[in-house]
Amino acid sequence: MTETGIINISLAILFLPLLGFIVTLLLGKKIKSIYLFEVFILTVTLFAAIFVAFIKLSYYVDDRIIAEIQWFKLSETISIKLGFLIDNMTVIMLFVVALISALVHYFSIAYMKDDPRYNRYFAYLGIFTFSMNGIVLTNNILMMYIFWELVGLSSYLLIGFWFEKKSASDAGKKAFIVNRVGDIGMFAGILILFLTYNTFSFESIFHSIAAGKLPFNSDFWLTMTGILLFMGAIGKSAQFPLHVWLPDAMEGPTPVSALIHAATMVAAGVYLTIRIFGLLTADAMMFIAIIGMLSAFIPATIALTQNDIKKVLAYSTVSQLGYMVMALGIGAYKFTFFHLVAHAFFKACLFLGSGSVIYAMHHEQDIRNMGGLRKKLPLTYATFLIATLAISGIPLTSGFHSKDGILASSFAFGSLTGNWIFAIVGFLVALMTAFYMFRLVIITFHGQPRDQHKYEHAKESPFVMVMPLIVLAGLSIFIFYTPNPLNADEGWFISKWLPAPVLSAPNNTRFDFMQETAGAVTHNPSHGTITYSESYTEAMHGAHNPAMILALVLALSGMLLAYIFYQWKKINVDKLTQAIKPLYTFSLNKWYFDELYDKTFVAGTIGFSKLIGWFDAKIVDGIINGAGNLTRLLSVFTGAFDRIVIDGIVNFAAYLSGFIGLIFRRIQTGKVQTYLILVIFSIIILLFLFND
Amino acid sequence: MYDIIFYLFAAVTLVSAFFVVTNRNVVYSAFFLLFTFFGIAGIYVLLGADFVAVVQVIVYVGGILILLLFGVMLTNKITNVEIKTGTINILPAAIGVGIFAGVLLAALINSDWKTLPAGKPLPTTALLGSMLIQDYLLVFELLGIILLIALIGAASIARREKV
Amino acid sequence: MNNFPILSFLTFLPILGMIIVLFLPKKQELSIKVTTLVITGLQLVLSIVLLMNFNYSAGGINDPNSFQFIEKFRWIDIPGFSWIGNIKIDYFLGVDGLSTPLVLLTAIITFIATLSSWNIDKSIKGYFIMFLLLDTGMMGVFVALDFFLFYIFWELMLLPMYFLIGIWGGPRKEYAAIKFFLYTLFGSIFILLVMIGLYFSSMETLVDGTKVFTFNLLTIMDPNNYTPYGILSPLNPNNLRLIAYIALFIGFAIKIPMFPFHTWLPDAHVEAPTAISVILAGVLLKMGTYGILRVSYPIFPEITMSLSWFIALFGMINIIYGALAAMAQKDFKKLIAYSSISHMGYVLLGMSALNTMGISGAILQMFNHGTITAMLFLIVGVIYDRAHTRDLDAFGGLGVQMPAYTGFVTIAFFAAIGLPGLSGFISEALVFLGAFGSGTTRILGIISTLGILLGAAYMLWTLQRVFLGKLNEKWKSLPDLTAREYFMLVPLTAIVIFLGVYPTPMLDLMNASVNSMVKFINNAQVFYSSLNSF
Amino acid sequence: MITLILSNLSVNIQAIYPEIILSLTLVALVIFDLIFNKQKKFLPLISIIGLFFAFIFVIPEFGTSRSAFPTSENNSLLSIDSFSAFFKGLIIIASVFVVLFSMSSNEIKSCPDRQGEYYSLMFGMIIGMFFLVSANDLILIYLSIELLSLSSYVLAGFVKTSIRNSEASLKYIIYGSTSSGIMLFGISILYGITGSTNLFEINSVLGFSNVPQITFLISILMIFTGIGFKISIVPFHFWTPDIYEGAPLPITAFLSVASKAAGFAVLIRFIEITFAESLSKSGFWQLIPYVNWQNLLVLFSIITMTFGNFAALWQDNLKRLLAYSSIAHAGYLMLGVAVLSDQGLTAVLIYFSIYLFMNLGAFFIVMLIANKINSENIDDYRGLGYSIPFLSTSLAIFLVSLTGLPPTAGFIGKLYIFFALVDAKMIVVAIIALLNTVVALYYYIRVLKVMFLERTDKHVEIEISPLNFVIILALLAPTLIFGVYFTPLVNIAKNSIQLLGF
Amino acid sequence: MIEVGLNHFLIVSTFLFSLGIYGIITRKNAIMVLMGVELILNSANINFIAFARYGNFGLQGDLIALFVIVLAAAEAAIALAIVLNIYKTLATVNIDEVDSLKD
Repeated sequence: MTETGIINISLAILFLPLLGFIVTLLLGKKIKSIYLFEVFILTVTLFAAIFVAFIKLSYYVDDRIIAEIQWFKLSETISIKLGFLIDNMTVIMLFVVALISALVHYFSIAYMKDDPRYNRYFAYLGIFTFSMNGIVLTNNILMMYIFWELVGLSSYLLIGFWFEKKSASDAGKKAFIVNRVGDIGMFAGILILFLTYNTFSFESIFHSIAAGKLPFNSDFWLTMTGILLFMGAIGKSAQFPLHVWLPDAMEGPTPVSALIHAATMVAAGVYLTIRIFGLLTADAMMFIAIIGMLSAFIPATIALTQNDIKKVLAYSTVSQLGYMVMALGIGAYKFTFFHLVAHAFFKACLFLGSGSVIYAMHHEQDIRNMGGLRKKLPLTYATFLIATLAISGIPLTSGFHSKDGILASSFAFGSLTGNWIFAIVGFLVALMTAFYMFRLVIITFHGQPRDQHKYEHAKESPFVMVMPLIVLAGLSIFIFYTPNPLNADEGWFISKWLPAPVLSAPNNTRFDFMQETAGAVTHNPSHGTITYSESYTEAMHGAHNPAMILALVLALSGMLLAYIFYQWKKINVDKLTQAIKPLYTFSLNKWYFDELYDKTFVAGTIGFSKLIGWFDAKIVDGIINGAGNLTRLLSVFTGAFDRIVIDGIVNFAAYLSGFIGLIFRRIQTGKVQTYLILVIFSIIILLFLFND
Repeated sequence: MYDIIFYLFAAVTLVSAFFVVTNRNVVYSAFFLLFTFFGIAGIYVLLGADFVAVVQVIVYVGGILILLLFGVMLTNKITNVEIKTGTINILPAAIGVGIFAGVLLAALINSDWKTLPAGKPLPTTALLGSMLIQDYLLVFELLGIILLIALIGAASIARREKV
Repeated sequence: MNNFPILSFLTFLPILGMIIVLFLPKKQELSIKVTTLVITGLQLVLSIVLLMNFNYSAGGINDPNSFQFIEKFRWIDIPGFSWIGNIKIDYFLGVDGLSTPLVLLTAIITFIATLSSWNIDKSIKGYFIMFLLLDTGMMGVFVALDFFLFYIFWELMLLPMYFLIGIWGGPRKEYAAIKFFLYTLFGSIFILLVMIGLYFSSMETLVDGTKVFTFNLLTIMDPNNYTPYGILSPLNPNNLRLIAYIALFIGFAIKIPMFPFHTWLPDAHVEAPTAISVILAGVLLKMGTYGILRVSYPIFPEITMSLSWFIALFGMINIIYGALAAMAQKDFKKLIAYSSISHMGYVLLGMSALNTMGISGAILQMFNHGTITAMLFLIVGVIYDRAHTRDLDAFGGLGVQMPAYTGFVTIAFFAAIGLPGLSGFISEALVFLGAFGSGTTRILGIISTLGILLGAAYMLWTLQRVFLGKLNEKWKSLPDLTAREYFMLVPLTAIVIFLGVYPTPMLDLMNASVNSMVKFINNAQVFYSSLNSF
Repeated sequence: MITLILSNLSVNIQAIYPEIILSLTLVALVIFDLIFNKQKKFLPLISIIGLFFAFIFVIPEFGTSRSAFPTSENNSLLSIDSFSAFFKGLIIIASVFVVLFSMSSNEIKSCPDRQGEYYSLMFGMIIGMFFLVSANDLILIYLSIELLSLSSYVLAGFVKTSIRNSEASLKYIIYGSTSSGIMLFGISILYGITGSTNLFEINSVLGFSNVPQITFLISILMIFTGIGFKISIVPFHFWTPDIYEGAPLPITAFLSVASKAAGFAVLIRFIEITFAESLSKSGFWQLIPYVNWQNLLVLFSIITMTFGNFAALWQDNLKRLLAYSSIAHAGYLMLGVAVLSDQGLTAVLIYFSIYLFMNLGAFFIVMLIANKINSENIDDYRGLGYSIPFLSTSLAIFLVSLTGLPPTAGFIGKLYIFFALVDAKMIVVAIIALLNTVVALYYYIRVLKVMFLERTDKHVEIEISPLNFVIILALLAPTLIFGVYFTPLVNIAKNSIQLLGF
Repeated sequence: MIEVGLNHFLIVSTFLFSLGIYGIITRKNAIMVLMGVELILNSANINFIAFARYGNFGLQGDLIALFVIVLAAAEAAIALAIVLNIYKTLATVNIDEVDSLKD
């Protein structure tokens, strides 16, 4: 298998879902079972992805395979290229995307069975997979942006899939527009990059930066560029303050939530940040870390009180993504990616599990109406539980490893820079995560059924739905990543597959511990835990065990608290909520973000647009048009604006010229002698005018 | 003597002209116009334009004035002695004409005319006659056409329309 | 092929058609329509032939030798003693990379507009006569290289447009028509004035060595041809070039239409019949920006450079103002009209950057907007034909009732908001690249990115209001697209997608010209600043 | 002595063959009318034949430059030059059309037994104009104006039974005779100042001796009043709308074109010959600076066009609207004069030639429609575009041309005016003039709007006789052709600006 | 008293002219308006002859005066015809009642 072969297969992986999309969409009306074609395509894609991953990780593990073609050119010097960059992260992500996508396809076969637009749904899944693969495969930021937007489009289509529901179409619109806010920043960043480096390619950009070429020749603009690009991630990964769209996105079909809003699309932001990691300066990273921290914390507090099964998971997703972003901000490059992958599997599992529950409960999503489902849905319960353990960071799960790495990094970061806030929030969120996840599990699956009727009718989902759960739950076990259940550092995932990040931001702009010093192995592509400087390595070593223990303790206490509250009911939850009512309401209402945005940005824009519309119809159409300011001004003062306002040039000109004409016609009296008087006076006036 | 005669004629001319334009009775106006024309004829004589003076009397007094009187008679009932008509626009007309006359007068009087002492009046008729058929033959002919047109036009308007 | 006067054919074919239609009996409605369709179809074929024979490496802009398909002969040639005699006007047609895309666009849009005119039901003969006359005017503007000829074509469109809106338009058609007419005439008097001024400022050297005043755009562009005392000659220390530039710009800006000269557009669009809206938005608006690029830029390069910030400013205002105004609309068609204002702002912004990316983006955006907005107006037309209302709030849930239609709508809308993969994205991206690339316009470019967001907001909101949500029972019986409508929408969709994925053909077409324009403006700057140093 | 006079006479008579032919035609008409009282339909034919022969004798006058009827060694009454020949040509063309119009006019046909007078009087006008355009002497100018006016006074009131006609006639004669009286008084003052009524002689007097400023100005303004009355310049225009509306349509058309042309010709000749100092190489005239002609004319033209356009906005009567529009056009033409250069003059000639066709065309169609619907009210034109498409479309083309939009000839006319203005660096004036075009569009387009954009159930049928069809085509063709190919027109105009003495 | 010279004649003619204008403007009766016109023409004639005499311009002035007199006759004839026609159609010669043609 040559590198060209890998490229070709990657091409196939990219375009097969597109083919599926086109065929399914166009023939959807004619052929009822065309969705099977899409499912088949995705299966093929999955195998191709596995194959590529296998080849790459086995034979080309140290290589970065790059292929470029020219897309279009504007002049001899300006040409825009498209291309692939296939490194280990790429193939792993490809695998993740293909796998989850395929599983979601299978799951949907049953879940979406009764939908009138069944085929279209699969078509949309196809284009999503295509777009996501594009993001993963690209070697340049422009193509990233292109697929980025396409992902946004697929997300829009899928969230609003049940567009007859106003809430669904609202949510789709909201998702798209909120994402666009971030995208504008990213777009601006891309423009700056291209203008500086005349290329979109990551590789070339990093080279140029390393060679000392900076945007507008200033560190500040490098930082800004990083932040601007990261704004894309803020939008797509639903980071604070643009996180508001993700919970609403749960209006889409649940498998979609699993695919897009848990595992893949929202991970794209993190993936983007990983890709541009090399150009981030310390300031930019700090910014990222703070955003990540806020995004980890705020949704976690919201998730504590939500009652919609999908909403809890959605906020947990935001929180976990915040975790990853924060981790990147503090330099935990490898663990971020690890957590990304791990999270993709267990969160997909959780969502699909919730889908299974919802399916069984006939589209009931409120957990207060559930309970005791453990017996009715044993397989769902088991897989859900495994995933919950993983997300809570209980040992033997993938989550334990990834989370532990991140927490250790935050610990190390604290010790190196004296900035402990990230560590504190990290642990706090770990606690909260364990708590709300187990709250969810307990209320849903344990205890007594609350809605007896629905409970009676609930039964375990069919095989196509359960099978994906099992696969995903399986992938949440540590063994796929590392042989050591307690330390992942030596495992193949961390040490073999993931190379150290290549830093190209100028030395003086980095964190101290990331600076190139003598003896540090910065650019060493060899594997291992050493990523930055000696001091960092030491700090990591030192942080590892305390962090692990503390994390474990917190996770377990979170679990314990959940059991106390909900399983054993030792503490009356209602009383407690009454006691901290303001806080509870605040959390229940999601910190009032939606209301705030509605009142400010949305209302502001719409109000402003109305103003402009009015302004345009009345004022511009008047003033420009020569509608005399004076009349207008006077009419404003007299408060009779609307009546007096004349719409437009024509009316006004007619009015004005009519007025002039009126004066003129006054003198055309029809009496010839009057005319003659005027003539005499005219001659007199002329005489005085021209007598000099 | 010359001066006195001038003033006499000037006074006749202007006073009767004033009555022409102010008198309310059309017939009176017409008769005042007669005096005006005579006065002007006198002035012509004073200026040594004998032939013109004669033509003035013949054409104006003999022709135009009679024509106007006919007009007056035809447009009023003969029995109505009080053939009065009103006036309009007096104030603006007075102001306008007043200013105009003032300016004109001031300008004319203050102008530096290249005057020569008036020569001894000579008979003009023969010379006028030869000018008329030599230098100004074209104008003369043109006047012929004008008169023809006037004839046709007046006849055209005045004649009874066959219905 | 070399001697075939293809441009004349392109331009005057509709006149031929007009004559044929003139002699067809009034009752033969079908044959009138078919004649028009055949004529516009032939035009389309000719324009494709043109494209196939196009030399991609020839730059054009200011170099007479690299224009293509040139047709040039003396049209008015009056010998004489002073200038009064020496009027020389050329019949001078030619295309370069700047005009060819627009020629193509005109051919496509006209053809589709003909199809869309199929359901015109009153005074069909008159309609198609006017339609064909308009066609000639539009085509002529894009191929004329002589200012006089350009102006004639420019004005030629006014009257047919007036009638097309005024007779076949909506309820307030008369108001809209007269508004359109007065506005554009107001603009064109400035163009006329500058045209005359330029005529007296530049001299062409004839073969025999004598020098004559000229309307030849290419001659006027050459700084060496300026006369010492022409009022618009840079050699004249008291020249009025700045004022002339602004006047000319206003003349063109009204057509674009640029804020604050845009208010004719919503009215004209709303009242015009669908086909005419399509032409109006698809082709006519491009004339403004084309005029600026073809006339203002190369003739006044130094002023262009010094005023580029203002052009960008107006571009920005157009983008944001148009978008916000669109958001406030309740009438579907008016919303699209305002979106046109917003999108033409990108063209202005791109042009103002004065670099390869910006100008390429601007021209590409002209083409793309032409196709996209044509789609949008067709879409409005389709729904209006069926529902007889355009009130956005009256609809809802049409996505269920008319899925195919909704599919096209979605594509058009997403193309309009610059979704990658569709043509709008590339041009907008290039525009922004250009705007960022020039120090003068950078800040304005940054602010303009807000337009991307606002664009998405109002378009998606519209999509939601009309197509998503619960189906309004009133529209239970609306049929989906007919074959004719498919025939109109599919080619446009194909273009939109094709150029979104593979813009190379269009960009290659214009690259040489764009680069020579950028080079020309920058070089000219040197020349003009050397004049100032005197 | 007598033989000398005769030989001189024969030379001079050769110079006025066209005028003589016209006079003979006039006589022929009168005699024919007297003898063959019943053969009225031959009268137009005779007129046209006369005009045709006059035209044939006008043609050789192009390119010549000589004087006729000398009053002293250097001065003469008449100038036979290209300039006058051009205007004579225009007048003949307009006359032919008006004769043709008259044949179809219901108003004229309503007086069957006065046809002879009608055509005779028309010839009176034509002869007056002919002398006007070539007159060198103020007295001849005055008398020609009177000849022209006297004939037109009668013609304006030709249909005696029509109140409208009679009123127009009365107003016209009062206004006209007063104006010409004022002019005569002005001439008398000018005569006092310079001792002559001959333009060349006045010119030479002005050239070497001082004249009393104010008095001179007064005299010039008074003379200008008389000419201004003929070409309806604001504020001497007041008669125009009333008389245009009141008079029979062919006469209105004739007044708006031919009589105005003659007026402009005499204005130009008066200004250029009386005040000429020298001619600069670039074609600009150097005038003796007693009167600031440029400012005066620019002021007049701006006031005139603005007034004409704005007043036209309000008109509901199409004839009256055209009257105001013709005032506005006089303003544009005046701009051409105001440039005081050969360029401007050429522009005026071009404009006039085009104006002739488009204005006559508009009046003709208004007449044809009025013949049928007995109304010139714009509201009665509603929907005519659908019932009489050919006439409506033709009217539309004429109106568009009057607006000055390409590709009609009206645009070329305006274009040349603006050429001249820009060349003279009178940019602001040009802008005002152009803005006026926009205003003009508004009322012209209103007619189009009513005809095409509004509909009515009333169906009007108008049969167009072959003759009328040909007439319309004959007027349409130049209106359209000169719009895209104006070389011949410009060539003629350019060759015709040579005045005697230049 | 000053010796009578050109100015005296000019004063007479100016007053005559002004009175003529005044008459034209103020009289209602059309015929009286015509009388005003005659006054104007006469005033001009006085000017012509006076200038000719005092400026030694020859007989041209006289000649012009003759022309004007003839013209005045022609004009008067036509004017009266028109006035009579108005009287026939409108039964009035009051000019200010003849104002149906107006804006």
